[in-house]
Amino acid sequence: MRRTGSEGGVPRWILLPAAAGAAFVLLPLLAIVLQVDWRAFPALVTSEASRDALLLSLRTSTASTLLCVLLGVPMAVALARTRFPGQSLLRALVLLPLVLPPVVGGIALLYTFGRRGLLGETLEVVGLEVAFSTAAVVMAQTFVALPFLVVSLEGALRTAGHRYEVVAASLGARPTTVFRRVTLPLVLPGLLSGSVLAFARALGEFGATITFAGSLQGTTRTLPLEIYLRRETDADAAVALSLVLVVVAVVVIGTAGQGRVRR
Amino acid sequence: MRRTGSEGGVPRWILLPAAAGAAFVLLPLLAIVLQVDWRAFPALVTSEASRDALLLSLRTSTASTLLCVLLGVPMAVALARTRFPGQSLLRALVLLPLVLPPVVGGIALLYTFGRRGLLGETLEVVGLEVAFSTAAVVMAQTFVALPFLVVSLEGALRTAGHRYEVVAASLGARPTTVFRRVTLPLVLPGLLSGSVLAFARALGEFGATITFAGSLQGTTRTLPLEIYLRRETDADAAVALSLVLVVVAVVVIGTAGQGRVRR
Amino acid sequence: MTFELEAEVPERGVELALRVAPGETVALLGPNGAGKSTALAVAAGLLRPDRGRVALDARPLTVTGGGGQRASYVPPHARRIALLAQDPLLFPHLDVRANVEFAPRAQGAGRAAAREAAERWLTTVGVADLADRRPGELSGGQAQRVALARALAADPLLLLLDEPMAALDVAVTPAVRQVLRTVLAGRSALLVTHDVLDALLLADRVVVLEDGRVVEEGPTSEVLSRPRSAFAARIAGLNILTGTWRGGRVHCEDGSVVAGMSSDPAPSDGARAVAVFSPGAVSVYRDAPGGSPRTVLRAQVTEIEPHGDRIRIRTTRAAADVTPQAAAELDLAPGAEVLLSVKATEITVYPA
Amino acid sequence: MTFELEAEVPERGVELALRVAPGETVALLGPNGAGKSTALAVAAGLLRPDRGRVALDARPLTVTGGGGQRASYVPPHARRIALLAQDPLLFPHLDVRANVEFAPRAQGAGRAAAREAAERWLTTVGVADLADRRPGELSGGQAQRVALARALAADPLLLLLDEPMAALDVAVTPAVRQVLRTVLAGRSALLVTHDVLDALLLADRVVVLEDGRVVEEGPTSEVLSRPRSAFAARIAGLNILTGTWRGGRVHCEDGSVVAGMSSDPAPSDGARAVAVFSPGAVSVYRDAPGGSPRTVLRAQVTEIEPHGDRIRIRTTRAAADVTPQAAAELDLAPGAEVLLSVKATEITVYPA
Amino acid sequence: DDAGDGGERVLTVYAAASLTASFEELAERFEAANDGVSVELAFAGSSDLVAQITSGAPADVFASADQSNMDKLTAEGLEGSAPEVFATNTLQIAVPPDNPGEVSDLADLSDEDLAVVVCAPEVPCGAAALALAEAAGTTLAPDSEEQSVADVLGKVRAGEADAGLVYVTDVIAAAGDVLGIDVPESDAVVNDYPIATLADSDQAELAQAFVDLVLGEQGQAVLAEAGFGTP
Ligand SMILES: Nc1ncnc2c1ncn2[C@@H]1O[C@H](COP(=O)(O)OP(=O)(O)OP(=O)(O)O)[C@@H](O)[C@H]1O
Ligand SMILES: Nc1ncnc2c1ncn2[C@@H]1O[C@H](COP(=O)(O)OP(=O)(O)OP(=O)(O)O)[C@@H](O)[C@H]1O
Ligand SMILES: [Mg+2]
Ligand SMILES: [Mg+2]
Repeated sequence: MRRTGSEGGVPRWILLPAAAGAAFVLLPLLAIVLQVDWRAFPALVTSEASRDALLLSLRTSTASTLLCVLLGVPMAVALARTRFPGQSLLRALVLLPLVLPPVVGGIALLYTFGRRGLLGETLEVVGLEVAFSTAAVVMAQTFVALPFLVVSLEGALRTAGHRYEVVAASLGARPTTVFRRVTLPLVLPGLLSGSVLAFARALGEFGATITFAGSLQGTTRTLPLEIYLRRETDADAAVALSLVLVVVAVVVIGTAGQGRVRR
Repeated sequence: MRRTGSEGGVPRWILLPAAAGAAFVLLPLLAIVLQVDWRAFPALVTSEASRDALLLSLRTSTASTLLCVLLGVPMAVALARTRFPGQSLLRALVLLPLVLPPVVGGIALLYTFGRRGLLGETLEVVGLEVAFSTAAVVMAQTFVALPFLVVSLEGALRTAGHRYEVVAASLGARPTTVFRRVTLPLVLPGLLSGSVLAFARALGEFGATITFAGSLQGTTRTLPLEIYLRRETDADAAVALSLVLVVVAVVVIGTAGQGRVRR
Repeated sequence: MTFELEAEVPERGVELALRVAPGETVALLGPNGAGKSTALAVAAGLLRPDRGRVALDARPLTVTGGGGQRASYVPPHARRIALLAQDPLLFPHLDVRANVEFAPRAQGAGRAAAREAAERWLTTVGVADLADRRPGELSGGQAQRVALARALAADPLLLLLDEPMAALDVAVTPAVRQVLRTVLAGRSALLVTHDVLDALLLADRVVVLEDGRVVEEGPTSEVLSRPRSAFAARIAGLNILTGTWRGGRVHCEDGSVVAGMSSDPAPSDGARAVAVFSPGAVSVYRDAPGGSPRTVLRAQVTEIEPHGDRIRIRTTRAAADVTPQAAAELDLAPGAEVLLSVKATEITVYPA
Repeated sequence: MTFELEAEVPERGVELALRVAPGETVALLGPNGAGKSTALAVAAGLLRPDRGRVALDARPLTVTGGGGQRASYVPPHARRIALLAQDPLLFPHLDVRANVEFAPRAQGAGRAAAREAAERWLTTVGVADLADRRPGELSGGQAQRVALARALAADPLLLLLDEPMAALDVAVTPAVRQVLRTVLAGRSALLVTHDVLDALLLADRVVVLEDGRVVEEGPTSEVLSRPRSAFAARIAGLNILTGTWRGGRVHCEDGSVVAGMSSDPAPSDGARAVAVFSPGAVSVYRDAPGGSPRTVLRAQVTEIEPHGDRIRIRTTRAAADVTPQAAAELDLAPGAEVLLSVKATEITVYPA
Repeated sequence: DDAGDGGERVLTVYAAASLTASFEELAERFEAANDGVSVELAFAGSSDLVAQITSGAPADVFASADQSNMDKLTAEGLEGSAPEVFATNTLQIAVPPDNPGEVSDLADLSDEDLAVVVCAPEVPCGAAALALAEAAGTTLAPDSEEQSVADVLGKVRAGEADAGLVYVTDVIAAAGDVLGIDVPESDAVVNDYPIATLADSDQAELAQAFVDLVLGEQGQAVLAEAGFGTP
């Protein structure tokens, strides 16, 4: 038994611009793949620097995605489900890292968490020094990726509405229970795609990282930094490394997509 | 008369991480504002180069957001509302520009639409030379921003479900009518936030632009490129210009937010 | 456990006061849009009235400020009031069993206890075999039954039921009604229904709403046998005419005069009075009847429908039950002009 | 315009065939989950059966392949079949008027014509004053009326109505039923309902579904006066006992023997037969009655409810209508053991 | 090239980002001297510029910040005139104005406890830093190997780093935000800036005129003011 609303529901002509859009994205990817020097590829990709960079990227992106979820979910819920004066200004401000050129974001982070930044001394007293550490990479990635999660989750929360939350409350569930058992499961697709966006953004992050965290192999030099550096001497190597990033991304997005379809 | 589900519905403790997240984003912004040399600010911001860059940025970002909507809405609909073999692979591929370091994206675009690229000769025959023109800026921005629109819109489409579309079809509405009168209005919040994301991403785009379009004042040097350039010589100027970008962004996001709330 | 509610929601044209005594079941009757669901929403704390007060025993639940009162508001989950809304709204991400387990679990019951409660309530409403389904895979009636089980499993102090049986089939309705009777017996409840049988069987008292106002309330049997409002008469299947009591008769607005047996106490002269009579007491004529003086009303037929072994003729003034033969002889069709006559002995008149 | 439907949807346990003659209204009756909404969804093209065929006149709408047939599928919008589903699903972003205008506009009507049609249908269902509201601001019954108006405005060849009056109040139900009678008169329609009155007043023929299968069909009055299925008997308010016809009596599974007047043609010996009798013909005793030989059934009281001026006693075997006095004397309560006796002359027996 | 309207001739100059200030001034002078000519300047990292020119970017002149990127261009045969070195640059230690690390010479940069940043060996300034350390007989202990000089300078300016190795011109451009400490061995590691016209230019004469301006007296004066050495 199949429902329709699949083929039946979509106007045919829509497939034309959809295909054009897909081609616009896919052709450059194809062009890159065609450009890769496959003989040199294995050596390039398995070099120590590349492996360090890839592992660091995966570790930091995962950490910052987690941080994004921990901070971003509450932010999205607060934005979508409460009302307070100045809310739309706050929303706009919170989304700012979206537009801030990443390098400027890095400068801002330096001014804030750097040794001489707003909080630098406070942090130093506590014994925390983030400068040139992996923690700084995670912070930079979180800073740029957080708004992605917040925006997509807030949209999902608004689309889902809060009728089910109301029902749950009337059944005696405390707000925390409602949040855990109703709100979160209901917006799971939105949370998933938001997390994918955040992970992707963190994985590709360059400007804020180099500005705030620096670039030292194994500590702060993530894959994008490695790619940029390689590019100075060997554009083909950079392209080959990019391909690695692409494959990682396809795996991540594909997995998340699976999860979404299963629901 | 007020509904609850506003204050009533959200667990109190959630405001704590939400505030922490907001602080994490807002403090660096504050740090930047504190850093701006307000005396030099007017001169900096109104210089010809700055104005050119700002105008170019606004023009190209608007154009590429439009392109994203034209291509991305059909793509999101096709991904969310049809089923075909290889769909999740296609989704993952289409979302790739999300993770591709922008410079690599720019290289890919050069490999495709550049003079020596895949389509370069074809385009040249038609008399089109896109690389290093304003059109190239728009293409670079569209390439990186498109997935943002697609992801958030697809999420919204899935969350909204297609029950209303089914009803509309059973009332005799052709797919195109359903699309225009039901699907689009229903996911308007998702489309709006997707467009904001796309616009923001286009506005902040740097790497792909400098690689594929170059950096020529008035033609291809957008505000982020201008900021980057200024940073080489005068970091304060870069920060001041960033502030302009931030203000533009606040206005755009704020306006879109208004539109969403009104609904 | 006395429940009291006073609420003004001008946006919806609602302004009413209700009271549910300990252990009492009150039926809320009224036309579509009368404000029944609104009243339940205010009771459950899902809607804050502009002005009003909701209290369970001495415990204030919703108090809008003003008039010397301190404003206060107990959130829905802390009220121990469960609402079965008009729309089942089963949680789409949970299966049927988990939906019913939700309330016990939320209230701190253990896994086993919650499962046991779910099993029991699902069996009670007759859908135990659907426990593993997702809500999206249920029929309309099945979903409503699950929603009912879910609300019952919440074991509240006050139960609010909004048309709990609207989508149930005739085969299961009596059984579910029986279940509700047991469940509601020891419990305070507010029940919205469009079915007179629900009111009769389940409610101790009925409150009739019209246009957001309480137009009538009282013990079920009394309201349904001696309705004062048009809607109560309609739901009780009785005819009602309102007018002024003058010279031992009811003078209606349209000039017709109704003679009837006045109740004890009789209405005072010049006061508003209602005349109530059953459709079975009405005779229908095409031409003016002779004989003993009766109340005669001029009316137009609006609907004709079977009613048990008789035919119910609805007209612009009153309904009449006639035999199929009579209906055939009179050759009645919607739009036909008829005269309705009722013997004075069949009409009860009492103060409005 | 003959409508034919044959469908197997194993996932929902549905396998049925239906036919609607030109201009005919067919009522689909059956318990919750019987497959009524599923049948409508297949007809509207919202659900593709695993195997089946849907056709309007000679025009195939859904044909699953196999058996020499070419698979084909006409999308919902091109079928000229309108569906009023069980859930109103008004477009939340359009106001009430725009919701009703939707179908005319989608079918190419001009702005003015669509508005005129919307005005007309909204007036017909009695919610013209709500035209400017958003669906979120309607009560349950109001939303259902708007959904009805929206479906009617689609002016289809075949109209599918899924419980169109479930949430309506008693004051408006007769009027809406009247409207439907007019609307359905010249049109083919499939009507799902749980109300026997709808079937009686609106349908030419009824089809009874149980567990996804057609268990009975025929002209309305025939099915409701001589039901062969338990559900049809239940909805008609009649008692039904099934068994084997042997020696001029019906032998039920539980050993009881029912004597009755056999219909013409009588069932053949050894064949399945049904005995049908009205609750009014049943007498209730606590101890075995003496007197002329009668059918006596041993049963347990399950529910007691008022029924007009009598009391309906539902038992495990059959329902009985007794006077309030008799009920009081018998001191009946759910769970009580009783004996039911029915005079043979009151029982009609016919082949199952 | 059609970037200019109204019959104006447009000369497009691709120059390394570190030349921004100097070339903006030279462009103005060139426009003043040549009626009806406007100079479009495109600044970016030298390698970016080479990649663009290779991909068909419409440039007339290319000024690189190092020899190797110019070599990439000549390898493709895209140069119009033979590249000529027009400026040199040497390294300096940059420290925050209050010099918190009390850095005085190159040897201090091998102190593990100091936050030291240099360019990565892959980029020209990093290669130069490496060579400088070798010449001075020390090993640097960097906390970060940055992508570009601007990144190094940014960290020092923000006080995040105690010291960094940058070009003299960068310290001058930072105008007091950082303090420059001369390294005696720096003369051993001189970075050359070559310039050339491009083969694809359709106004070779004008391009050559600009190159001549840069190589000439005026050009050298402007460059010297920015801290560049003369070849
Ligand atoms: N969210 C809302 N906003 C504004 N008005 C509303 C809203 N919901 C309902 N109304 C209006 O308030 C009035 C009372 O609605 P309510 O839902 O309480 O009626 P009801 O008695 O439950 O009717 P029904 O029998 O149809 O369910 C109606 O006129 C309705 O149109
Ligand atoms: N989406 C679905 N997926 C799987 N099974 C379903 C789905 N929808 C309904 N069913 C099942 O199919 C059967 C028929 O359902 P259907 O909705 O047709 O019943 P119905 O006769 O309309 O009942 P009701 O009177 O309760 O509306 C039921 O057993 C139901 O649980
Ligand atoms: Mg209601
Ligand atoms: Mg159904």
